Amino acid sequence: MKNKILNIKNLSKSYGAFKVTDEIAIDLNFNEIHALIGPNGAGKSTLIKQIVGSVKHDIGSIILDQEDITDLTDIERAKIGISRTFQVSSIIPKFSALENIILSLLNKSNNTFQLFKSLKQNRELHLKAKKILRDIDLDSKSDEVASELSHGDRRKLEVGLALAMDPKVFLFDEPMAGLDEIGTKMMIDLFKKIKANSPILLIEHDMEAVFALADRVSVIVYGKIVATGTVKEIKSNKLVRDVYLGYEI
Amino acid sequence: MTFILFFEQLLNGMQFGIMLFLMSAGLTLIFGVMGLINLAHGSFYMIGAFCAALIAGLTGSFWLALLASLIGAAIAGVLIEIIIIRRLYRRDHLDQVLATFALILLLSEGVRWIFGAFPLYLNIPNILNGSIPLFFDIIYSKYRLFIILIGFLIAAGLYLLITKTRLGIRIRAGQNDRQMISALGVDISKLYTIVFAIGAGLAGLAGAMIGAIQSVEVGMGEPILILAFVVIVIGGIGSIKGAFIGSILVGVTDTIGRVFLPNFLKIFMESANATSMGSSIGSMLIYILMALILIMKPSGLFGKN
Amino acid sequence: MKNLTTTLAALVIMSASSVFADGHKVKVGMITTLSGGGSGLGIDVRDGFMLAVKDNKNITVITKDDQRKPDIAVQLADKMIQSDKVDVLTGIIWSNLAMAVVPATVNQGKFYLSPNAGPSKLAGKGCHKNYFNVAWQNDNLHEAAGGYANSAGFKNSFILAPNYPAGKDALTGYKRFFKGKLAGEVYTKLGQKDYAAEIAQIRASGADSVFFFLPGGMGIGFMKQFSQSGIKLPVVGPAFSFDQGILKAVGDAALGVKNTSQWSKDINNAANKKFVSEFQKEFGRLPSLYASQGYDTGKLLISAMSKAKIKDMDKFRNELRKADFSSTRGKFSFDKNHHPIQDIYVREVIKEGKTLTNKIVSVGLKDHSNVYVSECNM
Amino acid sequence: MISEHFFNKWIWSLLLIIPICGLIFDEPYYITLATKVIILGIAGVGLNLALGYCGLISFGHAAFFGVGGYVTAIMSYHAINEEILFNWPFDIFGSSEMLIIWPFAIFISSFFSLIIGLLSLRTSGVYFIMITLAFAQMLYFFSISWPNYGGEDGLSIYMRNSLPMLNTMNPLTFYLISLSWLLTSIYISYKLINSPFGMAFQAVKQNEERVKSVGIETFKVKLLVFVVSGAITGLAGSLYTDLNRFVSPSVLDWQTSGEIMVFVILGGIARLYGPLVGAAFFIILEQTLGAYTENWQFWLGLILILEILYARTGIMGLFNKKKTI
Repeated sequence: MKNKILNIKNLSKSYGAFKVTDEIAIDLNFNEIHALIGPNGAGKSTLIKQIVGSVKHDIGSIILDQEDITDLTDIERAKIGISRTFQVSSIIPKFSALENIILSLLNKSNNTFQLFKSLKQNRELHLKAKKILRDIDLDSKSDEVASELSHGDRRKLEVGLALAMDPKVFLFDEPMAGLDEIGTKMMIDLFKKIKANSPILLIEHDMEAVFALADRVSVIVYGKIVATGTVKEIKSNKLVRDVYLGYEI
Repeated sequence: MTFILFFEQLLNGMQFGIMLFLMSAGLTLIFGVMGLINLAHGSFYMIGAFCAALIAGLTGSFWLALLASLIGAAIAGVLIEIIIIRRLYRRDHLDQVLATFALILLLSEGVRWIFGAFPLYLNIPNILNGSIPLFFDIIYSKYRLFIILIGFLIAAGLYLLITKTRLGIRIRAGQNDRQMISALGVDISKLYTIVFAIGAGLAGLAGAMIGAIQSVEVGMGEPILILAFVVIVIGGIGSIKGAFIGSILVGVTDTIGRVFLPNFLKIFMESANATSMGSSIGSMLIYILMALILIMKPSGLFGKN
Repeated sequence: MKNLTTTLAALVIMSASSVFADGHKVKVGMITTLSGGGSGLGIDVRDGFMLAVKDNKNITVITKDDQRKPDIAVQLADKMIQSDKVDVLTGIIWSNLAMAVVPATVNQGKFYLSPNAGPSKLAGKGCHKNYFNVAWQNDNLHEAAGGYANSAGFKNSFILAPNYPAGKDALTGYKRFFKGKLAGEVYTKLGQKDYAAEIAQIRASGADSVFFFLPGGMGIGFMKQFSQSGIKLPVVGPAFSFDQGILKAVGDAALGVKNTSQWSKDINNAANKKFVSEFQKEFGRLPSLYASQGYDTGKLLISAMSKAKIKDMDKFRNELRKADFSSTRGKFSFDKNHHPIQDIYVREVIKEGKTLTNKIVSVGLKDHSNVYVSECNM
Repeated sequence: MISEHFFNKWIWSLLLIIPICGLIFDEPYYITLATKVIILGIAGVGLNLALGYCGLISFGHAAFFGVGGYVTAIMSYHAINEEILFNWPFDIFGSSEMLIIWPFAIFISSFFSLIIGLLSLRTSGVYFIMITLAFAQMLYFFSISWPNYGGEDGLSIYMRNSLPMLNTMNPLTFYLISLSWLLTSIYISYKLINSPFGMAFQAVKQNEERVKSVGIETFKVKLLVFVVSGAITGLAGSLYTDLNRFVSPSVLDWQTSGEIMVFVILGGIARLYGPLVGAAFFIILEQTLGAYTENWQFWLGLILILEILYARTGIMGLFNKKKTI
C-alpha cells in the first residue's frame, strides 16, 4: 500500500436509477502514468469530478498519500495536491498566458491574500511562470490574451496550469485532444518527464499516445472498471476487444 | 385572538399572495424562457391600472376596464419588447438590471406626463361591494373573494397553457434549452414577444384589480415589484410552481406577521413598545424569510441548481 | 477668450446689481416636491404661493424640485443660499425634509416660512427665531379630531397610522384630546396600501369609531377598502386624506366622512372668496388645503415686506411675527414659537353636483395653538 | 483618439480647476455640487471593486452607504446631546471629530458587509442580486420604524463634524477633504487590483470554477473583496452625512443601490476612474435636465437606456478600446 499515492475504493454515484460510477476501485502508483480508457459516456469525466470533489460521490473512499480526503471539499483537495485539466479548456479568458500560470502558482507560494504588494514586482513568481511556459512550449506567447490563443495552445496552457500547482497527482482529461503531431509529441515527452515527481491519471482517446505513455491501463464501461493491466495485457484482453469493437487496438 | 380573526387574516394573506402570483408568474416566465431580469415589470402593473382607470372613466364599466388593463398592458409589453427588451436577452444580468432600471424612470415619468401627478379614480362595481358571510360566522369582502377566485382561475389557466398547448410545449422547451427550440424551427423572437406580452398582461390585470381597492398612481408598481422578486427568488427562479407557492408564503407571512407579531411581543414588553417594535419587525419579516430560505437553499425552493 | 471676458463682465455686473439692489426686493427660494410620488401637494403649494405674489414686482421666486428626497432638498437649500443668495426659503411639504432643510437654513441666517410641515421638534426644543410655520403644528389636526370625537360622543376608538414619526405624532395628538377608551392602536407599514388585515382587526375590536392618519395613496386605499368592507363605523381623520386633490381618487367612499382642517373653501371671508375664485380662474381647478397654505405664506411675506426691509432682519422678523395679513382662514396669529394660533374646523365630505368637496359643519377647536410652546426657548 | 491615461489627467485637472472657478465666480454651490460628485464617486469606487472587478453584482450597497451615514450621524448626535452612546462593555461616548468617526464608520460598515457577505455569497447569479437587495431592504425598513434616531424623519446634526485646525463648513475645505478620500480610495483600489490578491478576484469574475481548481479559496476571496468594497462605500456614506449635515432612511433606499450601480456602469465597469466619471455625468444630467423640465427623469431614463444599448463600454470605454476584465 505504501507505494500508492492515490487509492480509490468502492466509489459509486448514481442519479436516480442511473449509476454513473459503480463501485470503482482504481489506484495510482508513484512514478506511474495510469490511463483510463472507455467509450464516450462511460463515466470517465464524472470519475475525475468525483476525485477532485466538484461532484459529491454517494459512497466509497479516496486516499491521497495515506490521507483520507473523502470528506474534503474540492478546494481543499486542490490545495493538498490534486490538480486537473478540463476536458473543455477552462482558462481565465482575459488574462495573458503568463498571468494564467501565475494565478495557478499563488496557492503554493502563499500569495493569494497579499493585498498591497505589486504583482509585477514579484520576480520569483514571474521566473517560475516563465519556466513553466517554456516546459509547455508557450514561452513565445506569454503575453497573449488566453482567449485569443489557438485551440492547441489553450490545451497546452491547461496542462501548464496543472503543472504550476506542483501537485501530488495529476488528473489529465484528454490533454491531447485537438493537438497536432508536434504538440502531441511534446506532451508525451513532457508527461514522461513529470511523472517521476507526480504520477498521472490520464484520460485520453488518442490510443497511440496512451500506449506510448501508460504504465497501466484501466477500461471503464457503463461506470464500471472492466479490466486493469499493462498495455500488453489490455491489448490482449478479449472483453476489452469486444467493448472497443471498431477501435483498432 | 379569536379563530375567526385568524382565519380572516389567513384569507387576506391568500388574497395578497394571489395578487403577487399574477405579478411573479410573468416575471419568472420571462426569466425562465428569455433569461431576462426585468425590473420594469412593475411598470406594467402601473400601466394596467392607468388603462383601467381611463376606460372606467370613459365607459363607466369596471369589466371593460379590467379587459382594457389586460390588453393595454400586453400591447405596451409587445411594443417595449420589440423596441428595447429584445436587445437585452444576450446581455449579462448587469446590463439587464440597469436598462430596466432606466425603463422604470422612463415609464413612470411618461405616465405622469400624460395623466398628471394626482391619483386617478377607479372603483369596484356595486355587485362586488360589501361582504358576504362564509362559514363559522366569518364575514368576508366579496371583492377580495373575487380576486382569490380570478387568481386561482388564472393559475389553473397558466397550468393548462403550459402543460397542454403547443405554445406551452415551446415555452417549456425554451426554459430547458434555448438552442434546441431555435433548432426545431420555432420562430423564437415571436415566442419571446408572446411570453413577454403574457407576463405584461397579467401584471396589468393585477394592477387594475388592486388599483380598484388601493390607489391608481405613478410609482404604485415598484413596491410590489420588489415583493414579486422576493417571491420568485424564494420559489426558485423560472419555476411557475415555485412562484405560486412563494406568493402564498410571502402573502400569508406578511399579513399574519404584521397582525400577530405586535400582539405576540406584548407578552414580553409593554404595549406601546411592542406595537412599535412588532410593526418594525413585521415590515422586515418577508426579507428575513427570504434570507433564511436562500441561506438554506441557495437556489430557492424549486430552483434548478 | 473674448467670450470669457464678456461672461466675466456680465457676472460682475450681476453680482454688483444684487448688492446695490433696492432694499425692498426679496428673493425667495421655493424647494418643493414637483416630481415623483406626492408631487401633487408640492404643485398646489407652489401654485398657491405664486398666485399670492403674482402682482408683486419686488419678489423673485426660484423654484426647484426636491424629488421628495431629504438629501436633495438640503443640497438645493445650500445652492439657493450660497449661489442664488436668496433671503427666504419656503415650500417643503414633508416633515422629514423639513427636519433636514430648516436647521440648515436658519443656521445660515436665512428665514424659513413653512407652508406645510410642522414637526414637533421644530416647534419645541428645536424652535428658531428665523423659522415660521404658516400651516399648522403637525399635531393640530389630529388633536382637533380627538376633540371632535368627544363632542360626537365616541367612547371607544380604533386608531391607526403608519409606523414613522409623523404617524406617532398623529396618534399621540388624537389621544391628547380624546377622552374615551382605545379599542385598538395599530401602526402600519409606511407605504402600505392594503388594509385588509387592519380592517379585520377593526371589525373584531368592537370599536365605535375609527381615527386614521394615512397620507397620500395610503389613505385612498384605506378609505375604499373600509367602505367596501361594509363596516358602518363613523370615521374621523385629518384633512389630508379628504382634500380636493385626493377626493376624486377616493370617490364616493369618502362621502359623509368628518375631517379636521384649518381651512375650507367655504370659510366665509373676503380673502378666502378672492383666493378661491382667483385660483379657479388661474389654474382651472378647485384649490386645496395646500394651495391655501401656499397662498397664505405668500401673503404673510408681502405683509412683512411692506413694512420692513429684508436686510434689517430683526425688524423684518418682528413684522412677520405680527402676521398682519388677511388670511384665507380668517383669524390668524403666531404663538411664541412661531406656530399658528387658529381655529380648526370639522368638515364633512359632500357632493356639489358631481364634484366631491368639503363643507364646514362645526368649529373643532377655537384659537388652537400647540403643546410645544413651553419647550421652546426663544 | 484620446487615451484613457490622458483622459485621467484631464479628470485630475478638472477636479482642481472646478473649486478654483467656484471661488472666482463666487459660486460656492458648485463646489458643494462637485463635492457630492466626489462622494458618490467614492461610493462607486467601492462598488466597482466588488461589481466591476470581482463580478459580484450587489444590488444592496445602499446598506453600507447608509450604515456609514448613520454611524456618523449617530455618533455626532450623541456628542451634541452629550449622551453616552454605549455603556457596555465599556462606556463609549459620541464624537464629532471626523478622525474618530471615520474609523468607526469604516469598521462598522465592514462589519455589516462581512455579515451580509457571509450569508449572501452562498448564492450566485440572480439570487445574489436579490439577496443583497433583501438585506438592504431590511435595514431600510428598520431605519424607518426604529424611533430612537428619528425614523423616517432622519437625523439632523446641524453642523459638519470637525477636523483639527480646519473649518469643515467651508465648502472648499470639505471639498478637499473629500477629494483626498477619493484619491485614497482610488489608490487602494489600484494597489489591490495589481496585487496577487487582485489577480485572484479578477480571475474569479471570469472563471470561478477554474480558480477553485487551482486551490484558491474563492469564497474567502469574494468575501474579502466584498468587505473592502462595503468599507469604502461606508466611508462615502459617512462623508455624505457630513455634506448634508443630515441622514435619513432614503440613503438606504433600493434606488440608492440602483444609482450607485448606474455610476459604475455609466462610467465603465472595472475602470479606476469609471465611477467618478459616471457620478459626474449623472449629476450633470440631473442638474441640466432638471433646469429645463419637471419630467427630467423621463429623459434620464432614455439616455441611460441608449447608453446601455449602444455604448456598452461606458464613458471611459469611449476613450480606451482596451478591454477590461
